[in-house]
Amino acid sequence: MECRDIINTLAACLQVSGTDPGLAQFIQILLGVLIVTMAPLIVVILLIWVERKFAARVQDRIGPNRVGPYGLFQTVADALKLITKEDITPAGADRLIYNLAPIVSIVSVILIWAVIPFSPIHIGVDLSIGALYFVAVGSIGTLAIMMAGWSSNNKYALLGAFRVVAQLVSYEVPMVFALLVPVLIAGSMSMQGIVEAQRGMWFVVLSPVAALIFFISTQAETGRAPFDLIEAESELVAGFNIEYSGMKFGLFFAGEFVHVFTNALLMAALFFGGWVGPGVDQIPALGFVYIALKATVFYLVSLLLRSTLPRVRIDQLMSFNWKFLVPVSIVNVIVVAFLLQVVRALGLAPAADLANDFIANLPQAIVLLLGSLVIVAFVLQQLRNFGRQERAAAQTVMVRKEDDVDMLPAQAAH
Amino acid sequence: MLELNAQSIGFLVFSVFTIGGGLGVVTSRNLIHGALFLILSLFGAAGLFVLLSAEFLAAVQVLVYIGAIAILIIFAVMLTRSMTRLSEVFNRQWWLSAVVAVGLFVLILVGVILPVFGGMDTASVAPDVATTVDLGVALVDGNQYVLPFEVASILLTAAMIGAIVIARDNE
Amino acid sequence: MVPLWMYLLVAAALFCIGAYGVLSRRNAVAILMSVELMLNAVNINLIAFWRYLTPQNMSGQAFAAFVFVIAAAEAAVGLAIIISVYRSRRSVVVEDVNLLKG
Amino acid sequence: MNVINEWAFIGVFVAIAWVIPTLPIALAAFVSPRKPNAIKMQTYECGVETVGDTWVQFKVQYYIYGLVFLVFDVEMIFLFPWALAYNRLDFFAFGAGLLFIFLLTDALIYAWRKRALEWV
Repeated sequence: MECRDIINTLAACLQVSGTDPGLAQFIQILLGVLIVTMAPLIVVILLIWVERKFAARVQDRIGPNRVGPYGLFQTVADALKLITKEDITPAGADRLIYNLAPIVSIVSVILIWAVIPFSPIHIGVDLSIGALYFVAVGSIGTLAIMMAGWSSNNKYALLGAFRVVAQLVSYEVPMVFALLVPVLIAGSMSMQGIVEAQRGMWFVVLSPVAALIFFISTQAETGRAPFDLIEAESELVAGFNIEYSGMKFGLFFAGEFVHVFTNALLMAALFFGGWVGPGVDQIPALGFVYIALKATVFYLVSLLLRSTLPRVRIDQLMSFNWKFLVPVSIVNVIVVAFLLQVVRALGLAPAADLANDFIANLPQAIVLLLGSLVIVAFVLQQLRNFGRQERAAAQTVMVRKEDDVDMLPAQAAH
Repeated sequence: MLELNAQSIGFLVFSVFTIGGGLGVVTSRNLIHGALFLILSLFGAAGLFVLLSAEFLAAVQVLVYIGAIAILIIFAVMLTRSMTRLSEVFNRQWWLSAVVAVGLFVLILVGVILPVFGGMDTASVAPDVATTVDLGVALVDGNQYVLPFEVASILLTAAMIGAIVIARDNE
Repeated sequence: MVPLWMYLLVAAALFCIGAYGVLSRRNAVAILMSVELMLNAVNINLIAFWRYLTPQNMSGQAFAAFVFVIAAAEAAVGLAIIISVYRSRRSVVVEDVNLLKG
Repeated sequence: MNVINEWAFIGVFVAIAWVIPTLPIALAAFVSPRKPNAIKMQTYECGVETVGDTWVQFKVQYYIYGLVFLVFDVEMIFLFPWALAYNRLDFFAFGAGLLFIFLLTDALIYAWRKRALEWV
């Protein structure tokens, strides 16, 4: 290893100046870690402002505009407020777990940032199992909610936690199936490998169905509208975090905000080419701009969804997942796998030396895209039939379904 | 003695997690604490997997055990209200069990570990290992694991159907 | 690298702790968690032997993957049985579940 | 960076990621007022006095969802290596994967037919 530039070969540079090799390596790792862990926390301060402004504009309000120019410092003021608020631990709470839960919740999100590729050379660490890593650490967040709900010693918190956990684990299934598609096409689980494989063609072209399912299920994973049963105020008072106050409550929210943007980044990296863009090989730093632009688009779409759509009912939420998303995602994986074999058998796959060429990727892309369109057409047909049946049934039976009556704790405990 | 580097430090830390978590599981009165100790133990084991270059299995360990099995256990604890009303944690033969467990440990120590005990020479261990891609190839290779691969699927199907039949109340 | 016997020692300790839990706990869920510990000890052993003895061959990892399947199936069905028993007997203490005793 | 270094990065990352969110909580513990009283510490349940034990019994449906999720999660142990190696596999491997997914879809269809996926 030689000392080229200070950021990527810091250890080598330190060794040149006479530091112990082991220590030099450690310092390099520590610095990298600090940069990557700080990034989401700095970004979140901006994100909260963006979110509030955006939601306000959608709803024809002004949004924060008092603290600093355009209300930019509102988040700082809020953070100060949260820190100085009294922190209440309810009687009978399990103190250790109660305090640990918000930390675990935000840690599970921050850990995802370790494998997000920002440019050809800037990535926390390019694990060979990166795609599985982020699903695995993401699933720790579920645990945090369970811990929070249980340790609060509150019926509504526990009930909310149960619901949320059921929602999160359910939507993880289609998410992972959608994630299989990029792995299948790229033949790699490392995040850089997946992004590199999109130099010729973005995966969203090859499998728009997978991209859509991934987007919907990650949206549900964050617990944002229309899937915000986490904060179903009308039924659960406030859900699993009802007993939390002050900074601990703030951490749950910060975690949620970071999670939304993290999902947008993952969406950009997995399906929209990540840092791929013109001139990125000459100036790697351009990768930051490309991925940030792409991620911002998804972030804004998800904000738009949040501020416009109404909340779904929990039975609809579960039916939508298990009877729609999961079957479609399974069929999608099978179709993509089948078409990849067909493409290879027909010799339409791009040659190894032309993998980065747009034209060489076209035949494969067209075949796979047609497969996706067939899936979409079939699904739409099925939905139309289903809708017709539902309307027919609704006309004969004009009885409205009771909403979740059995969910009240009084009745749940017989 | 053990050379102090990133690997050995990691090994010590993860061993403490694994065994400490295990002790927590068998001794804790509160079952939710027990489940969280189980998670700690499994997390430590995932760390050991990483040190043994089985990264894929480490990720799977976190995904399946911590993300799914632990959640299922917590659900079951809640569904059965097992935390309350149980005054005695251990049964009457607990001392006998302890004797059996220690005896088992001694047996393993003498039979399996003693023959290789004290050897610190790891130079002969191959540095490069098979990757997850090889695992994928082996799983669907007609001469290797394709049959267990399908049987695993049947087992999971059977387990899921069986568990649904058992767990639902048919009132 | 850490020598093989250290991994075996950790796995053996974990296995015996699990065995103790299975034999001595009264609560069925706790017994199930102890079984998970034992399966996990098996996995550590499998992977340690794979790494040190046959790292070029996938068999160790493949076996460990199948152990995962067994562990998951065991947890799923075992917990379902516990829930079912609780429903009929209002108890998860294994000594109370003696339906099959003559 | 070699493999162990990569994971050393993750190890340090986990450690630091725990420290950072702990800092504001610790800071808040010093800065914020603390005047607990019995009413304030009460469990907040719609302003009404808490009735009975918190550990009320829950419906088994939660467990069923967790169960189906577990099965699909375990399936990923096999499907990810399969997908990873897919570029160098032939139609036989596709068939094996198809059969594997198909067998599990059976379980899903069973659950669907038995109305085990309904939120009742």
